[in-house]
Amino acid sequence: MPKYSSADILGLAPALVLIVGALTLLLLEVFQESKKRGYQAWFTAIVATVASLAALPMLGADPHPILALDGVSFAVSDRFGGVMALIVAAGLGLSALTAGAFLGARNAERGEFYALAMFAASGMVLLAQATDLLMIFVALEIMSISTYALAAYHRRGMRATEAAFKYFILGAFSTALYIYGVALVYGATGGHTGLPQIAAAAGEGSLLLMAGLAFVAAGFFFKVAAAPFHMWTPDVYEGAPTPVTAFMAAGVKAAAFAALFRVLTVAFGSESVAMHGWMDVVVALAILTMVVGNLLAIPQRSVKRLLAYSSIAHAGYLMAGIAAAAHPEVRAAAGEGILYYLAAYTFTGVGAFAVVAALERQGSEGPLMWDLDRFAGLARVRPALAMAMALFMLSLAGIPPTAGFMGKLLIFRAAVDAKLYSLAVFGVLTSLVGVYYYLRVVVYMYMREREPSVGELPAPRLTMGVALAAAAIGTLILGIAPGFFGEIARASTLALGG
Amino acid sequence: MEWLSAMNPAEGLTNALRWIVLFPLLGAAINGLLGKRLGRANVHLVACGAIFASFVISAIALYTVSFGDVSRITDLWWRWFEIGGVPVEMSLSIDRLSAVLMCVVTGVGFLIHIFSTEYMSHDEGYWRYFAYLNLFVAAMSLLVLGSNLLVMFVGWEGVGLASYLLIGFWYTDDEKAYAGRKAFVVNRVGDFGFLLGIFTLVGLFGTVDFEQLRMLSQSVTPDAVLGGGIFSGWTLGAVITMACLFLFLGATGKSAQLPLYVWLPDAMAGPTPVSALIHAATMVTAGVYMIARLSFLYVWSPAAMATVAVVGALTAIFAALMAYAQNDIKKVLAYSTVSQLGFMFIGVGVGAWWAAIYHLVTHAFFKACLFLGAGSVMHGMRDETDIRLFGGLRKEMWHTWATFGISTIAITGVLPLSGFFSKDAILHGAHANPNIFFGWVPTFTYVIGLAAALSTSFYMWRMFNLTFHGERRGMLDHRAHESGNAMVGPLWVLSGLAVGSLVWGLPLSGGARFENFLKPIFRTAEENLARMTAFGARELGVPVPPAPAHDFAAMLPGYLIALVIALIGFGIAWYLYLGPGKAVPAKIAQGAPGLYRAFANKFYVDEFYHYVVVVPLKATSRFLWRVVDSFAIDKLIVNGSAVITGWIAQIFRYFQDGNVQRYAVVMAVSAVVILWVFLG
Amino acid sequence: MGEALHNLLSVVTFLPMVAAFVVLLAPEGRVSRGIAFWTSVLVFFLSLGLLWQFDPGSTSAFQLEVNVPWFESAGIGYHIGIDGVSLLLILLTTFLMPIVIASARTTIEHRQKEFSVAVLVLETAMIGAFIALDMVLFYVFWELMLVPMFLIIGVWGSENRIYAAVKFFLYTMVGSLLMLVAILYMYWLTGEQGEARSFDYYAYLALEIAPQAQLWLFGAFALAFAVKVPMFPLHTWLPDAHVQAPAPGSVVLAGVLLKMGTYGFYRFAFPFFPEATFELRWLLVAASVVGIVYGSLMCLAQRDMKKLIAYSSVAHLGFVMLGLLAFTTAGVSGAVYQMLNHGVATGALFLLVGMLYERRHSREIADYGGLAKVVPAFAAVWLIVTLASIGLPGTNGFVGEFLILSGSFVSKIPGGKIWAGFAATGVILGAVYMLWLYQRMWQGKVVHEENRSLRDLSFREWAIVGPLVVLIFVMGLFPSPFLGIAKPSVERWVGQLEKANPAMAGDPAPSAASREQRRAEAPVVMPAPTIQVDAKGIDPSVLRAAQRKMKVDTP
Amino acid sequence: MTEAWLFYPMAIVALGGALGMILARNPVHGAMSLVLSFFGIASVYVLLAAELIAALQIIVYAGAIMVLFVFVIMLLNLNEEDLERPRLTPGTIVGGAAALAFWMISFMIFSDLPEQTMPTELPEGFGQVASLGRLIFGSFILPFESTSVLLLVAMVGAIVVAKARI
Amino acid sequence: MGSVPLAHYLALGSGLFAVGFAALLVRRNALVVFMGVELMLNAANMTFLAFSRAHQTMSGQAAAFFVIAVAAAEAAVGLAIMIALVRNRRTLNVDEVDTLKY
Repeated sequence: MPKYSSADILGLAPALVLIVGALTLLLLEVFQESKKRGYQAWFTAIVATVASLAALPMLGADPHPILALDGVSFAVSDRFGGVMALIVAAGLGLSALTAGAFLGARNAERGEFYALAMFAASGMVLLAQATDLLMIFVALEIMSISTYALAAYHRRGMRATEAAFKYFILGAFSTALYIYGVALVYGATGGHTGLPQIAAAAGEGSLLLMAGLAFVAAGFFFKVAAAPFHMWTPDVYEGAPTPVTAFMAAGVKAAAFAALFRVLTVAFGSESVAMHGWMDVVVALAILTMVVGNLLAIPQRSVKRLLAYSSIAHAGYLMAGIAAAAHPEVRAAAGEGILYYLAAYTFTGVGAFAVVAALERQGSEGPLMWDLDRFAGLARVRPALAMAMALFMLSLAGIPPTAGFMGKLLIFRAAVDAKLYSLAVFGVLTSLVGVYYYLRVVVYMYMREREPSVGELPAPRLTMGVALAAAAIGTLILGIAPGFFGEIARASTLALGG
Repeated sequence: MEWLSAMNPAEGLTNALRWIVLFPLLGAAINGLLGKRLGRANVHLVACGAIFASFVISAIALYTVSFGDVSRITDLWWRWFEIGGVPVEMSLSIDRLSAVLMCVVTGVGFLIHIFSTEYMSHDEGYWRYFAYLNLFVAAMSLLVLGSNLLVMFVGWEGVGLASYLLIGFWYTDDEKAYAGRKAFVVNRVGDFGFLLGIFTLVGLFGTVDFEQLRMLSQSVTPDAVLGGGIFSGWTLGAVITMACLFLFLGATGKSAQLPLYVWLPDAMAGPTPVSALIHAATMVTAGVYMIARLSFLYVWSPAAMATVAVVGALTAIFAALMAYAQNDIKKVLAYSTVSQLGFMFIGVGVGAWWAAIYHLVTHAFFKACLFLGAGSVMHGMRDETDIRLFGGLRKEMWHTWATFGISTIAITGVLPLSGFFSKDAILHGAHANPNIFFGWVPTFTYVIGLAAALSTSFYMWRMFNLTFHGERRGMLDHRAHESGNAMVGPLWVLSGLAVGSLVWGLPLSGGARFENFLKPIFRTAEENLARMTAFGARELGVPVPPAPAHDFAAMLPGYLIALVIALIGFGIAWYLYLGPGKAVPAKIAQGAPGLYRAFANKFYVDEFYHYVVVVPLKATSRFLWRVVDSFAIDKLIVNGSAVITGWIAQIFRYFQDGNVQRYAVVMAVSAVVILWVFLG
Repeated sequence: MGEALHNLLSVVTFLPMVAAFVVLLAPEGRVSRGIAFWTSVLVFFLSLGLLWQFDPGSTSAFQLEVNVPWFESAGIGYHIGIDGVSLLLILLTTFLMPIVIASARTTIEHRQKEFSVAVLVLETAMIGAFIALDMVLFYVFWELMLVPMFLIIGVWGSENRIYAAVKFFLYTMVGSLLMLVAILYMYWLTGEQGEARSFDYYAYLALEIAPQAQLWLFGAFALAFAVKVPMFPLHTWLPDAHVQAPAPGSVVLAGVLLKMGTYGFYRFAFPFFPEATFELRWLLVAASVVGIVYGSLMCLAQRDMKKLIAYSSVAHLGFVMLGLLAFTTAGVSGAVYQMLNHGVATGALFLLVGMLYERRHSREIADYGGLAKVVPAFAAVWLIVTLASIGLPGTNGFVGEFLILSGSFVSKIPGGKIWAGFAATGVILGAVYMLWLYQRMWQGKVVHEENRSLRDLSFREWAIVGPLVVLIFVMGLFPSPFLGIAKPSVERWVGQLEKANPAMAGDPAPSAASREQRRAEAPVVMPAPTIQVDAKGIDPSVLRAAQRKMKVDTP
Repeated sequence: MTEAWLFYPMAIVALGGALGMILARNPVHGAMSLVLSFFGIASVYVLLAAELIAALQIIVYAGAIMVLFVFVIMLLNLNEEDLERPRLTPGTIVGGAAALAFWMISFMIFSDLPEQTMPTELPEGFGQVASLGRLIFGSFILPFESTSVLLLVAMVGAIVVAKARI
Repeated sequence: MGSVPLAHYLALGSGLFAVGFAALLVRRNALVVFMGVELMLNAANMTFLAFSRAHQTMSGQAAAFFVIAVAAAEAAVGLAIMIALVRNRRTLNVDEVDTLKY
């Protein structure tokens, strides 16, 4: 019989914490009468904190395959996974607090919501740690299915359902693509799905292997919303309840990118497969994604949809990092950049969506719920809220001294190191376009007067305040004191397990 | 015995020179800042006191450099800044030349201050007026005393500022304000040349200091090819010519020569004493002074000398012609000033520097007197300036008539007044001094000069007669009154000077006194000129021409000719305006209206400038702004790119129709494409 | 305290930021205004302390250096230090700030607290940009500048403010983003050539870059800085920004922000890429000279006085660029000086415009006229500032312009004399448009009745513009102390470029000092009675010594 | 020997059923033909010596999932008029073309494979419940346990989504 | 007519995949679209099993096992979403589900 060491448990600790938390919440729900709700948000936040604490040991440790029996292991506990667990936990905590305010305002507080969120988070953590295409598949599904459900949550509006529907159809499609690709890879490598084994068996990359890689990559491209697999994103992000959107934008994307990075570098990282194989495609998609995301965000008046497009754009920048990772010697720098960018985007993006949630108009449906006019003159009515939003906008636009700038700096550095100048140039030019529409939000908040027609603002709530404060602080710290997290990220990508 | 040396005035003066500048400056500051509160008497006291103080210092300095044992006193005030390695010092130095000028500036200035105390007595802006006037004197003394080109330039622009302020003194009248602006801008055109001249000298000699330039000029070899620096490849002579011409452009601006004289007639918009001080006696002669200062350089460039002389001559005749048909008493004087300045430039252009300076001085006296006289007339005639309305004023204002007459005699060059000697000294130099490379210049300038002298005599007498003799033609109801002592006094003093200053010009054996007095100043110039002539003679293979004689015998024929000329002019004027030919001018006006209008309208030069310079400039700028800047650059390129981006976005936006199946198709197709790419 | 003295530079830099936070929490009104104002004053005096710590004679390129790691793994450091030039610009900044904040009290109608916050943050950003010796640090400050300025224009500006603000932001962003790519590329190069990759200024300076690459990189840097200057074709954001910005905003914009561009050229673009600089110099020179003439012509066509002054800034900064590009001691020090002058004179002009705007709420020149009769003191101040900006001797403007023009005239720019000649026409045109503006606004008769009741400068306003007016004369008459601070740095700078290419940079010797005879035999020279100077070569320094001795010489 | 005789008919059944699913206008018919195709697939699984998977295929797919489908269809009782008419739109054309293109490409890939036939003799208990169980509960323990979480999530999610008003 | 080569099994798999693909892209009925997805998953299984048989490694069958589990889970949530959709929209026609756009 196999023996498990404590290291295995340590490696799984964050995921376990999240799962246990979810189960606990589900059980608590049974005994709660629906008077005194609202504790769930805090509970989730605490669980997230505990999970991130549980992830800390991983940061120090060397890569350790989890539950490795007769040489086969499906997940690894390494720094990379630890950092991702931190990021996911941060995203979960922030979105949970946001949801606390959001659902509370609509008295739609249910434990299931948070339970699903925590399940999704556990899926994400596992996804970041998984070192086997099958394990990735399962973890991906845990994450996706719970997000389908979350998107469909709060069905009073028909938009949520439609969003969930679209997300589900396309998600299932991409899953099918992915798993078919896995099957092909399995065949090409003589019966292997573990990333290191694939790398060992890959060789020059047979047709079959490349075909499998194509489908696997396609599946991932969907999850990370890289153009032209991005088209679901605006609709789903707009339709889903705003906290869920925040969670999707931060967590799902982060975990998917982590897995993509691990797969492409560990399993398909060899010179021939990477630099002469998938790099060009990734470069092309990266450029396309940056352009599409930024360009289509310009005409948006619904801030929520605008942020959805902007998240596509940011996926483009991350893709640039992935492309740079094709060069073995740049890989560490690229991974550092990606991790940093993900952390930055988690705080900034969730914060921005949180502000949208805080201003969202209740009752009536339609894009007017998040129209720019709701932001007009915000600086007068809610100075703190406006300042936070301005901070997030600047960070998304990549203007120092915010997290977004440092992230972009590191990503572009990686791109330049990889001699992918086209990526760098496109990156800066498109982020110039980005500056325009981010600034427009600031313009509305600070330079326009408020019309009474846009209706009342929801009352401020404590959880929302905490979430915004945390996000803002995170954004600033990552921008002003990049050293600490930078070191961790660098170390984690230097010793990438699997 | 060292107590004697301790008493050496030169030592004291080294630190006193700055006070020549500081007194008027302080006066200007006091009057400008507190003038309103001080009250009229104090303002007068401050202003005149300041000028008088600097006059005293200048007089002492003049005495020292003329009779003391030093010929040049330098006051290093402070180190101003550095041009690269070249130090620029705020340092003043005085020698005979600048001393004479300083005495003229401060002396005449003082008289005019006195005059103004009455003339401006009923103008509420009198404090401003005196502040400006003091400012002018300060700037002018800086110009004269500056011991390097930059300090001179400070004064140069400073007097420009003062004249701008004073011409536009009555700024509520747009005409006058415009006149002031015109003066400043036209002067700026000249200063542009001046600056380039300075740069050339910096690039060539690496210094702006007059004394160093003088020394360096002694070792010039005109055809040496320069090996280094920014002028490598040029010959030394060419560079010097360039510098001299640039500087001369500055002179034409400041001294109202062709083609930049246009501002001076309009400058008469200022108060009349201002015209007397700035636009007749002192400021406008700055150009002459500058060329005299740099004579040692100019002589190395026969081309530049010729240019100066010819431009001077042309200006002299041109302005004189324009003065014919002017009916504004001040305009006539203005054009006569331009014409007289032309004479001075002939002088410096042909190498008769002392004569030019001498004419400068005498001209300062009688022209100031004339202007003040005109002012006195206007004072008596309700500020009327049209001489056609005057006539027979002799009876009403006798003093004015007398002094005005004396000065007129002086300016028209009738024996034995100073004007006669100064002008003839110039004419003599014009035809006596050879220009080795441009042999025609002496004759040309001499002939033109004679013609100008004739014209001068004519229009001056015309004006004099029309103003003071015959019968009153207008304003019959108004009885002119003679001005008070504060105005008449200066008139007499000036006319006295106009007469008395003849003693320096008497052609005694061994040259005139003034000539000998200025010899040390122009010694280097003379030597260089001799070198240049010798050099040129060898170049052209001609014998070195003999140095012209300056004794009475040599000059006698010139005297006679000039005298005759002056009398002819007087005669014509008498015939046409007092004598039997009274009707003739009208006949001429009818007979040749075009000609008459051309004269009356100053040959349409102002219009020419307006249509050739001003209008195109404004049109161009409007075009550039509207078409190039606002439209081409801003609308098309800058905003255009943004707009186009927006359009593209709008178009692509509609690919995002919410149909999930179309999304799926796109995904599928791109998945297949990626597959295809991966398979290679 | 000793710690603070050691890090005085950092204190000066970040004190305003700290104050900004305090102000943010302070109540609106007196308190916040007071905190803001007195902090800025304190910062000014502290920066004077810098002057005391700074040693002009020292041989090191930078002083008061601090270099501590900031983001070690990425090779980013908190590396700061100043040379003479940046010290002068810092002083200019800290000097203008109290004036700006004081003037904001009346010119800014609403949300003064937020305005003070923005200005203080802006001050930190500007000083930071002047002291940064790490490329990322510099870039951070450089971009940080945009945000407060954007808010100042957009929140407190006039009718068309949003357009102007966004235009300002994007326009400036275009260049700086490409510069970021260039910075990253050079960062990669430091890894290739040095032992460790870093963003440090020295590391960048030490790079050897292939000419082709230099052109690209220089292009990126130059674009960023040329937009900020702004140089000729890239200037169109400036008029909008100036016209729409509130008066204090315009003061900061014209006074300091525009200097960022020229400073960038001075500090980064030229020293990093000498070859490319010399290769593209003609282009930049042409752009600056065209900018001078073009800007002046623009001024002739304007009806809005702020627009006019904005375009005059284009012309003035054209002068600055020309001076820098001369690569002669005179030209560069003149350029540095002209930066200060422009800050003082144009800043004062914008202040005065703001005061007029308060009274009349119009920027149209046509709405004024004949004011000198009504408000003589105001007119006098305006006239003085006008004269300073057209470079009348005795005012600071003259020293700068003269040094620039002479420096470029004697420079080794191909055809430098011609260029300098064209540039000198700017002197004429400057007089044309500024005096025309003066006549249209102050002279003539009072045409609009409402102008009759204008009040003259109040005591507060005197206190605000007074220092500037005094400075105009002080800097005009005693430039040596100011130039002395910058001199060693400027000479070192020019020296470096001269080492890179002696044929293109450096002070040429006076031509007369080096001359070759064409003919064999010596020229015919009459025996000169005064001191004989040999015809071969004249060393001006010898003569200068001689000249000292004979202050008083005998005939 | 019998492999071929069994494979090709079953393959035809599987593909035929699949095509039937596409072509049937009525979703119920589509579901039925899909079930048919599943049976074909299951039998091919048997040929591939995956008895357990074949059984799961029948139970889970043909049994549970398709029943669920049909149940849903019945629940939503769609009536005649909202049965879709097959029509050609650019989307459908491109989609069909893409599918076809994929199949062609797949041929290219598989033909590229080294021409290998199935190994005749297999290791002991290949595809048997015991060996598969040992595998899954052995080294595949982590994904297996994760799958339990997955199913739980599916349950909760289904409830949350389908529950009436929130 | 001997034993069947591996390629034919794979071709069958890819064929099923293509059909599911087509169903997803062509049919308007959401349920049928979803069935297409299920079919694609089966195609993946087919490929897994074929390879596992070819390489004689059981892990392919384990993979197939997981795929089936996942398919079941997806079916549960997916059908729930469909029900919710019909409750809201009274339709399963994917063309009519496009209020979120642009």
